[in-house]
Order: sequence, then structure tokens, then C-alpha cells
Amino acid sequence: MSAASIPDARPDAREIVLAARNVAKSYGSVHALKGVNFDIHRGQVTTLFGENGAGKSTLMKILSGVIQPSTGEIILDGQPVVFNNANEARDRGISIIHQELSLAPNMSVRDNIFMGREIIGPTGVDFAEEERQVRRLMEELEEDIDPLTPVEDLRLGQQQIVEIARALSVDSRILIMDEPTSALSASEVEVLFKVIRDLTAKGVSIVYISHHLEEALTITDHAVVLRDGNMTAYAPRAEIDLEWIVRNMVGDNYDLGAPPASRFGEVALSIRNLSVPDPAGFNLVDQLSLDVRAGEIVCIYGLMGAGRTELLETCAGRLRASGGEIVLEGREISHLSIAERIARGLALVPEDRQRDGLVQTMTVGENLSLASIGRFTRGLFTSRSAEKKLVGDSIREVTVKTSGGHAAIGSLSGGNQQKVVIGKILATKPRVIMLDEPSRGIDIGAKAEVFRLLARGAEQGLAVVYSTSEVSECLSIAHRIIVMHKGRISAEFDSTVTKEMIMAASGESVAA
Amino acid sequence: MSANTAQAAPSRGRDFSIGRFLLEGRAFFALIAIIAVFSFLSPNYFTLSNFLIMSSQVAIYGILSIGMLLVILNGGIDLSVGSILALCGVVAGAMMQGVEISAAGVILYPPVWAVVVLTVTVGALVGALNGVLVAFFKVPPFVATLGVMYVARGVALLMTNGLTYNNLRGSAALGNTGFNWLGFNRLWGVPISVIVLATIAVLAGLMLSRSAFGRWLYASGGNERAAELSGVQVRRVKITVYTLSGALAAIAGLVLSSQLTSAGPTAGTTYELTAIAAVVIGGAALTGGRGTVRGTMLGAFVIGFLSAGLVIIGVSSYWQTVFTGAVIVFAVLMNSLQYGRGTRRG
Amino acid sequence: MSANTAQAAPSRGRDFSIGRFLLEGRAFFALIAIIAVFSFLSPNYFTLSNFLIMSSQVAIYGILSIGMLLVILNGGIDLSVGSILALCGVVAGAMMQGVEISAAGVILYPPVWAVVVLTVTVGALVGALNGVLVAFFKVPPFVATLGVMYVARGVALLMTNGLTYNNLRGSAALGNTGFNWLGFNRLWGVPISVIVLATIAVLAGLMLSRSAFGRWLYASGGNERAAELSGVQVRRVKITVYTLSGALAAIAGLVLSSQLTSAGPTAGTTYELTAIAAVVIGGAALTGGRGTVRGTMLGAFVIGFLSAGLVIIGVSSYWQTVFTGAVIVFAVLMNSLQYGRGTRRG
Amino acid sequence: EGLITIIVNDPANPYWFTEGEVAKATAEELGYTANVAAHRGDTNTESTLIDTAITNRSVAIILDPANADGSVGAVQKAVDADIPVFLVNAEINQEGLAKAQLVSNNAQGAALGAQAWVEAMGDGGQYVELFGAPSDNNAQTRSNGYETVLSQYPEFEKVGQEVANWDRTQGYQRMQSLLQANPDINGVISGNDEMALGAIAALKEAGKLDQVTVGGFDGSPDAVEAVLAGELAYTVLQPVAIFSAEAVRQADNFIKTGETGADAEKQLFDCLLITTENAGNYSAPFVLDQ
Ligand SMILES: Nc1ncnc2c1ncn2[C@@H]1O[C@H](COP(=O)(O)OP(=O)(O)OP(=O)(O)O)[C@@H](O)[C@H]1O
Ligand SMILES: Nc1ncnc2c1ncn2[C@@H]1O[C@H](COP(=O)(O)OP(=O)(O)OP(=O)(O)O)[C@@H](O)[C@H]1O
Ligand SMILES: O[C@@H]1[C@H](O)[C@H](O)CO[C@H]1O
Ligand SMILES: [Mg+2]
Ligand SMILES: [Mg+2]
Repeated sequence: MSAASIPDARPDAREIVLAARNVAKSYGSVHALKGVNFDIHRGQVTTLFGENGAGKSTLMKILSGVIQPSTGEIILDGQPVVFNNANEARDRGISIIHQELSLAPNMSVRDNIFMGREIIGPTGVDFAEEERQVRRLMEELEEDIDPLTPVEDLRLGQQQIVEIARALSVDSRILIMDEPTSALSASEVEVLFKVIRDLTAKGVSIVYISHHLEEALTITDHAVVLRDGNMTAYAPRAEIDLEWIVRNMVGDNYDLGAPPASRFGEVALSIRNLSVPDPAGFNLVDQLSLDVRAGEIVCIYGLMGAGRTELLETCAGRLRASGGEIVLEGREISHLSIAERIARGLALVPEDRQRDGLVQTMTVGENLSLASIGRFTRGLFTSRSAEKKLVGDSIREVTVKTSGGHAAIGSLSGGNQQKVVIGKILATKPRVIMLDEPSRGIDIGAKAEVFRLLARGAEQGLAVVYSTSEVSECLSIAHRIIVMHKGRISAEFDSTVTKEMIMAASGESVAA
Repeated sequence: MSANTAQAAPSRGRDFSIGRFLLEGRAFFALIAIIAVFSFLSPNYFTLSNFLIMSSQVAIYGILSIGMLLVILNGGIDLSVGSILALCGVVAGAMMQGVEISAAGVILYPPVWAVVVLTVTVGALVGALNGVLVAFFKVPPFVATLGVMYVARGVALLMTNGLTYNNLRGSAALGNTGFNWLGFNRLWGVPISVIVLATIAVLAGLMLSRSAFGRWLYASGGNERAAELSGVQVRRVKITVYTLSGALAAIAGLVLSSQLTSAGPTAGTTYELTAIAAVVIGGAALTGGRGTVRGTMLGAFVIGFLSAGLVIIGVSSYWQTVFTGAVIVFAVLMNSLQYGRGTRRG
Repeated sequence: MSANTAQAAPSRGRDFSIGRFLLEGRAFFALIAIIAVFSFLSPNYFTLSNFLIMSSQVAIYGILSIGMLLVILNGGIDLSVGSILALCGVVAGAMMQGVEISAAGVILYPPVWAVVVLTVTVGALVGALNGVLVAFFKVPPFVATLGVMYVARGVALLMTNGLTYNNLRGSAALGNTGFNWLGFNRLWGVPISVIVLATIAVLAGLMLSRSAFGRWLYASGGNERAAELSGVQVRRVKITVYTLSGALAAIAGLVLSSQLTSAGPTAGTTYELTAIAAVVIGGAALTGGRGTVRGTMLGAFVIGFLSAGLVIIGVSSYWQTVFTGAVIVFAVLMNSLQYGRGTRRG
Repeated sequence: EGLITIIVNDPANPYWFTEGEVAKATAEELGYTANVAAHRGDTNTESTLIDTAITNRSVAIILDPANADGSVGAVQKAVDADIPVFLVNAEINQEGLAKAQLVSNNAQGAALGAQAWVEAMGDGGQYVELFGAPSDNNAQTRSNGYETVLSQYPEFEKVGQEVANWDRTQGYQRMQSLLQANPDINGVISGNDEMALGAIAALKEAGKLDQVTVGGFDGSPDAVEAVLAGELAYTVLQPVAIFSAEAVRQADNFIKTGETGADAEKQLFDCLLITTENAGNYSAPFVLDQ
């Protein structure tokens, strides 16, 4: 790292290239930002921390012209500016990688990267030149992605790389990255960080947002913490550590917990020689066997593409296995539908809560009760009072912060939405619960609450299987840690394992 | 969680239900406005008998649009209802004329109740065909039902060789009288067709708001993948809604042919568009997951009372076309403005 | 990155493009099959003159379906094209009859080129109205264009009071001859209407594949939010496609009224469905972002050559209806089976 | 002998159905092969069908034109291809193109119908008129014919007129609304039978059929049945079976001799009145034995 990474405690105002002054943003009665001051320093990385819904993305969208502030000013190079749209900001050298993937799945990598700013030659779009530039970018990012591949054929992580490549292709002075690594493997994150360092060395300013706190600490020069739309803390790298961030973000109860002292019962879920094929011919899950006992918490760690999602979705019944058995409490269930598996006590909390977890057109209560309607159907009709009770109980049990069951699901923060998905599954009274990356995109406080919930379940005899891409989450409540690699179990540990051992078994250190 | 979400939720919740109110309110106000204007323009509009007659005209469209609502809630669309209506009318007509069993050399005259049951079954089967194409063969609903629309119409034409079955009255000697009861009689002064519509509306409303199936339908229309992972049998739901839509089209066909005591293969052309318009004016979203029977009924009555009113005050049929289009756009434009605000995360 | 993804991506890429090939291939094979079957059944089918005639019949639908393709690529739908076709035909007809300027007390006879320009402008404006309703007022395309469909038809009927403008030949004395050139003449033996279609197809194809606008259209159809965030002016794209669709409908209206040398307000009824069918048979997805001009042209020719063939061999018009429906479902069923595999993440 | 292409409007109306069937039967009797196609009122489809007839090297075309003005181009095209065209049922607004135009005498028929209607109505009263598809000249001709007669009887007051496009369902719905607007009417005069039958269903439903006299036009089988049942006062029979057979015969003459055998291009066939008295003579669809 260069000298720039050891900044002054009070950075020189001349170094500030872009700043927000008293910026506030309201959506109707929602005050997403309540008058924030925020500085971006030349050639440095400023990291923005904050819980879900703290206003991070909102602030970044304002700085990059995607939305306009309700009040307040944006200062570029000391001059107030107004961006009416993203193009105007981009023309002034500001670009952004959005938190949600914003790619057109039907188009090629090349077309996505140059979307909205095609290179025009004499006979229309100059595809050859675009392709050349894409190849160069991919080399820089050490990714083997063909420019002509349709984006829908890429896995999530690769799609995120395309997003990053798109932002890099603009040659901007200020680059905003809103959770760029949520789907990246550790090795890919390493490459990205190397690119970031190169950029800052060239004087490019970076804003970085991530819920992976430790990871973010390795790259940042300044840290800013947002809370409830206010800036609550600011400090240069030298003065901050994990504790400082967490304290400023959520107060001090940051603890992902420890394995509960539950007594294990019988084998609840037994997976035997399970294989799941990819259309291309190889196995995403390859002859995998795993037993989980009642009361046990098993964590599955792996890189992107290790096949965890396929494993869990096959157990849940969404995907079909090509071989092997899934045995729930002694009974083979491979032939059962999702609904029947839920009825027998096996249920999945999916990876992508927006796409697979929630029905956005329904209320919080309707979402919570969706999977267990049978429990409050009397004769032909549902019983309103029974449903009300179930919803009330769920909201209390998983501590959803909401005005009540009638609230629109969209009104909840990401973490609370995740809790609704978990609450919905718990309401089916499962014997085995599987959670695919339950912590993705939720803040550290919500994460801790989710883990506490799982630990409590295990104490009462629930078998829990969850997957994660963050090593620190393996070392929390899990009794047993399984490492998946290329569809197989490459290692199995108990809770005394170290981070390094897990990462080595996942193939990460090899790749990195 | 943070204080602002705690604030946000109730206030947006409130915002939303005001939206709901205005939304349905708007179709309601539109209806009131239509009634007021025409009552002012013609002394004959605001009379009980006119309301009953207009309602019996609405019945056909109303029954179709309840089926359409189910399909639209599921995120689909059903262009074949007009053709199914015609096909089923013709099927009923054929049975009333007697079914010749050539092997036995006899002509069978099924009693009216059997005709009704069989006709509804035919409609349900054609609907199920839509459902299978959509759910199992993944043909987009617009296309599947467009194809079935042509095929059903063609079959209806082939069955009658283009002609209309007249005389569906049956005869006492053959034991198949009573077909015109649906279209002609009244119970407590109310036309049977209106009672049929009301019954179906109430049943559909209960199904949507109170039954597990209703919940499944809203869920799979709102987010099919999430519904599936929550144990909803999304394919079964799909097939069911198309089947119900087909069955309701058959009922509409029965009501219509009973009103006319005749059944022709070209009946119901473009009725699917009217049904869709009613559903949409009633506040349902074509993307699925949002909509109510109450709204749809309001939508059907808005269209029906408008066009009847235009005839009563003697507006030219061309202006009627113009007004219908304008009302559709205008009503939905209002809805869209409303939804536009409430559904950032949708 | 693991080795298996490295394997997965290219191989899936391969799989996909085979899919693509078969997909377009399928419409192509369908066309070949149709030509083969009818050539076998009738000696008059496989002749140059018949192909030219059939192509000139396809021209109308083909022009409409190119406009429809643009709208569908954008994730929309345009039900109003049939009505716009009629309205524009009538507008052209009215201008050919002379425009009376009452203030000056003279009747103006615009030359044919002015009639063409003005008519296309009218079509574009009506299309733009669709676009504004969809892009700015967030009315769902189905509903907006449904409303405009009624309104445009009503206006066309009102303009002529239901009658047809005959005699669009103009007169040399008035300096407005030449209107029937479009429909009647031939260049190098090829009907002008076919040349018009070919020109439009080539231009649209180039626009889609080579221009920045084409990229924007595919992008906003594939993921509107992403396109917007990338600085694509999605609203402008939207308004443009509906405007183009309207303008193309106007051109189709001109070609048609020139072929018939008359223009009536009921022309083009249900042509929107044929146009949609052509686009869908040609492999475009109604969800937007996928489809090509080549495919759409194949789709239009499949429909046109099929129905012409059925007429030539003398199949009853009822069977024609049945076949059309079956072909639509079947062609798209094939497409869906294909797409079904490739787009788990879509 | 060759192919005669017969193009009718829409066989879903028994009138046009008969028109096509009779022409076909006659052609086959005379040794030709025959195809019946339908344009359903769409001039573009009509033009397509003419193209096909040309492609198929038809020796003659029997056409029920879709539109008085709009069909001229299509006929011209056939004439340019040297195929003789014989129009039936409806006219085009240009003479000298088709070899013959054989139509019912709509004006005479309308007058006949109006006269019968006046008699059935008796003293006077209010009435409404159902009007056919405006794109079809016959609609206006009949309406004018009715008007000419009825204007001589000031005791009949016309209180409404609605377009119902020759269609039974539309006739039903329009009638219902007209009844609401004008509860006291005692007469309905209709441009064709289908609309009249729709009106009868509406009147029956309203329980007013006893008070209201309905008159039709066409002489379709359903209508004759209604006349026999006392629901329809009369219908005016269009001799469609006669003139569509005659059109084919003239085509045959023309093919063989170069002459149609008729004096004029426009040939009007007088309509006949069907009432309860002579309805028994109705021997086949659109055929009244005399
Ligand atoms: N368009 C909008 N309409 C209404 N409310 C909004 C809108 N955009 C953001 N909000 C609200 O503003 C607040 C801040 O949202 P923002 O997306 O900035 O949070 P964040 O800090 O990026 O959270 P996360 O870590 O989950 O990404 C939240 O309460 C959110 O619900
Ligand atoms: N639509 C698809 N069709 C075929 N194969 C796919 C598809 N999507 C992903 N894959 C492949 O499946 C494998 C595993 O996918 P996935 O990324 O879901 O694994 P994972 O271990 O669950 O990772 P994570 O859940 O962290 O994203 C990868 O090789 C990927 O290329
Ligand atoms: O003359 C015919 C008949 O009256 C028919 O019922 C409708 O179309 C007219 O042209
Ligand atoms: Mg965010
Ligand atoms: Mg996964």
C-alpha cells in the first residue's frame, strides 16, 4: 500500500473531491437521510458502514446522480453541482456499482458493459472495439469471461464481476462501490482489492460499502458510519477497528453466539450419495453424503459455485437429483413434492429472499402464514383468529420490527424481511430447517439475532443446516462445519477449528 | 432495528390502505358518476327495471371477468374466454337438439341439468387445456390462450357448420324443457342471470379472501418462486384458475344462449377484451397478485352501465366505441398513478 | 474460481446457441414444410407469381409485425395497430377526397407525397400517445393500447360515418394521382408492397443489430431498471417504439388502401393478433428483450403462406381458424421448451 | 370444366351460408368444381381471396362484395386477370367491372316490409329501428325504404335507432337498452332477421312481446319459424337461393358464349313477403314455393 493509506487525522480540505453537505432525502414520511455531511478524498478509499436501511445506498445514489436530494448540496471540486441523472454525474467522472445487480440478462457481457454509452463507429456500434476493451478489463480482473456470453449464463459472482468491469470501463475519477463483493469468492475479492489499490495509486477516489466488516477494514483509508440517516462517526483507518465500527453501528451487542449445548437426538436428515447434474453434463453435487441429527447445527462453508445452493434446493425439492437418497427421519423423501416435504418437517430458507423468499404483493402477516395455511384452515375456510394468533406469535418469536401483520412487506428493512422468511418457515414447525446464506445482505445486528434464533431452535431439538460464505459465521453457533468444494465434501470439522483450516479446505488459499 | 423503519412501516402501511380505498373508491365513484350523468340525461335510466336489465346485461361480462380475474391474479391472461363461451353455447345447443347415438340408432335428449353439467365440463376441459399449456409446457399465457381462442372458435364453427342452433326451448315430450329458465325467469323480481352472477361473485370472493386456495393464488401471482418454496403447488393453482375461467366462460355461454334461446358459433367475439378491461378498471394489476372480486364487479358494472347509458340516451355507436376506450384508459391511468407510489419494492 | 464454473460457462454458451439455431431454424423449417406440403397439394402454389402475390399479402402483416416486434422487445404490447391502420387509411382517404378549408372556401388536394407524410405523421402521433400513456402515466401497455384501439377505431368510424372512401386514385387535374402506385405497381417484377416490406425489414434489422438505439431497446426490454441506471433514457426508448409502431401501422394502412384503392374504417380488425402471433412464432419472448427481425419475418411468412395455402387448396375457412390457432400454439410450445432450459436465472 | 371460386361474407349467418351452398351446388351441377371462401366483411381478406382465385386459375368468381366502395379494387384486380366476376347480394359503386350484379330488390323489399309492418301495427304508436352494418349498402337502402313508407304515416313515431351490425346478440342488447329508454314502444322494424330475433328475445324477457310488433328481413329459416310461432309479424324473403344459382348460371353462359344472357349488369330480384298465411310454403332455406 502507498503512503496515501496513512492519512492525517484531519484531512486537508483540498483533498476532498466530492462532498455532500447537509444532504437529506425523504420518501414521503420515510426520512432515509437526515442531513448528512460526507467527504470523498482524492486517491483514497472511504468506507461507509451502517445497518440495513441506514441510508448508505441512498447517499451513494445521490452522489452519483441517480436520485436527487430533498435538501442539501453536492460539492464537486469545491463547486456546488446538481446532477439531474446518472449520465450527468458520469460525464463528470463519477460512476457507481449498484448494490443490486443491474444487468440485462438477455444481452452479452460486452453489451452490458457498454450499455447506455455504446462506442459509435461509422457503421453503427463499434462492436470490435467494445469487445477488445472488455477482454482487456477481464484480464485485469483475472476473470475468464467471454465478452459474447449472455449474462444470464453467468453465475452470480461472475455477474458481479461484470458490474465491476462496467464501472471500471468508464475511467472515472470517483468510483462508488455499493456492496460489490456480496457474491464474490475470497480470491475474487483479493483481485478486486488489488485493482482498487492500483486505482487509488492513480488518484482515483473510491467509496466502498460492505457488510463484510473485516474484509472492508483491509482496504479502507477512512471509515464513516451511518445510522438512521445520520452520520454517527468518522475516523481515519489508524483510529478504527472492528469494535469501533460495531459500536458505532449498532451499540455494543455484537456477538454471533456460540454452539448451544443441546443434546443431539436421532439422525433427522440423512443425505446419501446425492448427485445433482448440471445441464452441461457434470455434477453440481457429486455423490454427497451427510447426516444431521436433531438438535445439531451444521454449517456448510464453500466458495461461490461450490454447489451449496443446489444441495439445499435438492433437499427441499425444488431441484431433482440424478442419484442418491434423501432420508428424513428414516423415510425416503426424494419423490415428494416441496409441499409434502414441508408437511413432513423439512423446509428451506432460500438464498435470495427477494426472488425466492417473499411475496411482495402480500402483507407481513400473509407472508408469515403462507407456508402453514393448513394449520388454520377449518373446513373450507381459513380461520381469521387462528391466523391472527399465528402471525402475532411469529412476529414475537422472530422479533420482526413492524407495525403489525397488516404492514406491507416492502416497508421492512432487509434484515427484518429475512426474519419474516425464517418466521414463515418456523411456523410450519419443521424438524429440519435449512438456510441458504441466511446472513446475505443483512447487517450485523440482524445477523446476530438470526443466529440466536437458530441456536434456540436447536436447543429445542431442531436440526439446523445453514450455508455461508463468511468464515466468521462458521465459527459461531455451528456444532459441525462442512466444507464443500466442487460438489463434494472436502473437509469436516468440529467447532474448535480455525479460520485458516476452513479456508484451506475450501480451495480458497490455492486459488488466491 | 432502526427507528426509521419502525416509523416507516406504519406510515407507509397507512398510505397504502388509503391508496386502496381511493383505488376501489375510484371505480366506485366512476360508477356513481356514470349513473348520475345518465340519470340526468334520461328519465328512463334511473329506474329499478333499467338497473335490473342493465345488470342482466352485465351478467355475461361479469361472469367472464371473474374467471379473468382469477387468471390475472395468477399473472396470466385468458384470451380464449369469448371463444369458449361460443363453443359451449354451441355444445349446449347441440345437446338440446338431441345427441344421436348411431350404434344404438337412437337420439338421446339429455335433461337440462345434464346439458348444463356437460357444457360446464366442456368449458372446464378447454380451460384446463390452457392451463396445461401454460403450466406444463411453459407456453406464455397470451400465446397459449390466443391459440386456443382460434381453435375453440374454429371447432364451434365446424360443429354447427357456421349456423346457429335456434329453438333451445326443448319440449315437454322429450323431457328437456327449462333451458330458457336461466335467461328468462326471475326470482323475487331479479333476473336469474343476475342471481347467477351474484352467487358466483360471492363464492369467488369467499374463495379469494377466506380459503387457502385464494391465498395460494395471490401468492403465486405475486411471486411464483417464493410461493413454490413455501409449499404452494403452483402448477396446480395455475391449472385450476384456467379451468375455472373456462368453466365460467361455459356458464356465461349458457346464460347467453338461454337469454337468446339460440346458440351461434360467432357469439362472444372480443368479449375477452371487455372482461380484461373490467378486471383492470377494477384495480387488478396485470402483473398478478393484486385485485379483488369487488373491484372487478365494479369494473364490469362501469363498462356495462356506461354502454347501456350511451344507448339509452341515443349516442351513436361510434361514439360508444370512443367512450369505451377512453374510460378504460382513464380508469387505469388513475389506478396506475396510485400504484406507482406504493410499490417501490414490488 | 472453481474449475467447474470455468467448464460450465462455455459449454452452456454452446448449448444455448444450438438452441438459438434450432429456434430460428424451427420457424424456418415450418415455412419449408408449409411450402412443401402445399406445393404437393396444389400445382398452383409453387409458382413465382403465387409467391409474389403471397408475399404482397404478407406485406401488410409483416409491416405491422415489425412495429409489434419493437414494442414486444421493449416488454410491451400494442393492441392498437389494427385500429391505427384503419384510422390512417381513412385519413389518407379523406385527404385524397380533398380537404375543405372553410375559411378560405377552397378545397385543397394535397399531392400524394404530402398525403403519405401526413398520414404517417398521424400514425406516429397516435403511437406516441400510446407511448406517453405507457412511459409517463405508467398505464400497462395492454390497457393503454386497448383503450387507444377503441378510441382510434371509433374516430375512424366517426370520420367517415361508417362508410368507405372509394376512388383513391386521385385525378391528374387535381395533381394528386399516384396513390395506387404503392399497391399496384411493380419494380423489376416485384410488387411495391413487398419492396416496402423488405426495406423496412432491412432498416429495422440494422437498427436493432447495429445502432445504439437497438442496444438500448434490448437493454430496456431485458432489464429496464438496469438500463435506466446505465443512463439509457428508457422513457424515450419506450415512446420511440410505440411511435414507430404507430408509424408502421400507418404505412401498412397506406399500402392496404392503395392495394384496395379504398379506405374503410373497419379495416384491420384483429390484425394486431396476427402481428403478435408472427412475432411470437418468430421466437421473440413476450417478456421483452429477445427477438429478431429475421425471426419475425419468418413468423409472418409462416402465417401468410399457411393461410394462403389453405385457401388455395380450398380448405373451409373454419378449418383455417383451427389450423392458425394450432400453429401458433405449436410453434411457441417448441420455443418455450427450448427457452425453458436456458433461462433459469432470467 | 374448371374452378369457380365463390366468396361469401360470413357463413355464420344462414343467409350467406345459403348463398354459398346454393352457388356451390349449382356450379357442381353444371360440371364445375367449386370452392367457397369467406371474407367476413374484411376488404383485405377479400382481396387476398381474389388473389387466390387468380392463382388457382378460376374460370369465374362469384362474389358477395364486402363493401360497396372498398371492393371495387378487388373486383378490378380479378377483371385485370381476365376472370369474370359475378356479384351477388350486394352491389359495388361502380358499373362496368363485374359482368353482373345480382341483388335483391332491397328498396322494393323494404317497402313491402314496411307496408306489412304498418298493417300489423294498426293504429299507430312509437317504434324503433335496428340498423345493419353501416359498411353494407343494404343497411342504408332498407332503412331508406322503411323511411319512405313510414313517413307517410304520421301516427307512427320513430323514437330510436341503433346499429346492431346484423348480429343477434347485439340486437338483443341494443333492444334491451332501447326498451329502457322507450318503455312505451309498440313496434320494432329491423334491417334483418338476426337482429329481429335478438330483439324478440329481449322483448320476451321483458314480457313485452305481446304489445310489440316486430318485423324482419331476409326470410331465414329461424325467422320463418318465429313467424309461425307468432313472434315475428313477417319477414321479407330475399330470393338469395334464386339469384345465387342464377349468378352461377350466368357465369356458365358467359364462359361458354361470352354473354351472360341477361339484359343488364344490375339485376334486381324482387323480394317476397312471408307471413303466417304463406309460411307453410317455405320449402327450403330461403325458398318459398308459390
Ligand atoms: N424509493 C424509496 N421509497 C421509499 N423508501 C425508500 C426508498 N429508497 C430507500 N428507502 C428507505 O430509505 C431507507 C434507507 O435505505 P438504503 O437503501 O439507503 O439503506 P442501506 O443503508 O443501503 O441498507 P442496506 O445495507 O440494506 O443496503 C430505508 O428505510 C429504505 O426503506
Ligand atoms: N442457471 C444455471 N444453469 C446451470 N448451472 C448453473 C446455473 N446457475 C448456476 N449454475 C452452476 O451451478 C454451480 C453452483 O451454483 P451456485 O453459485 O448456486 O453454487 P453455491 O455453492 O450455492 O454458491 P452460492 O450459493 O454461494 O452462490 C456453478 O457451477 C454454476 O455455474
Ligand atoms: O342482405 C344481407 C342479409 O340481410 C344478411 O342478414 C346481412 O347482410 C346483408 O347483406
Ligand atoms: Mg444499500
Ligand atoms: Mg448458493
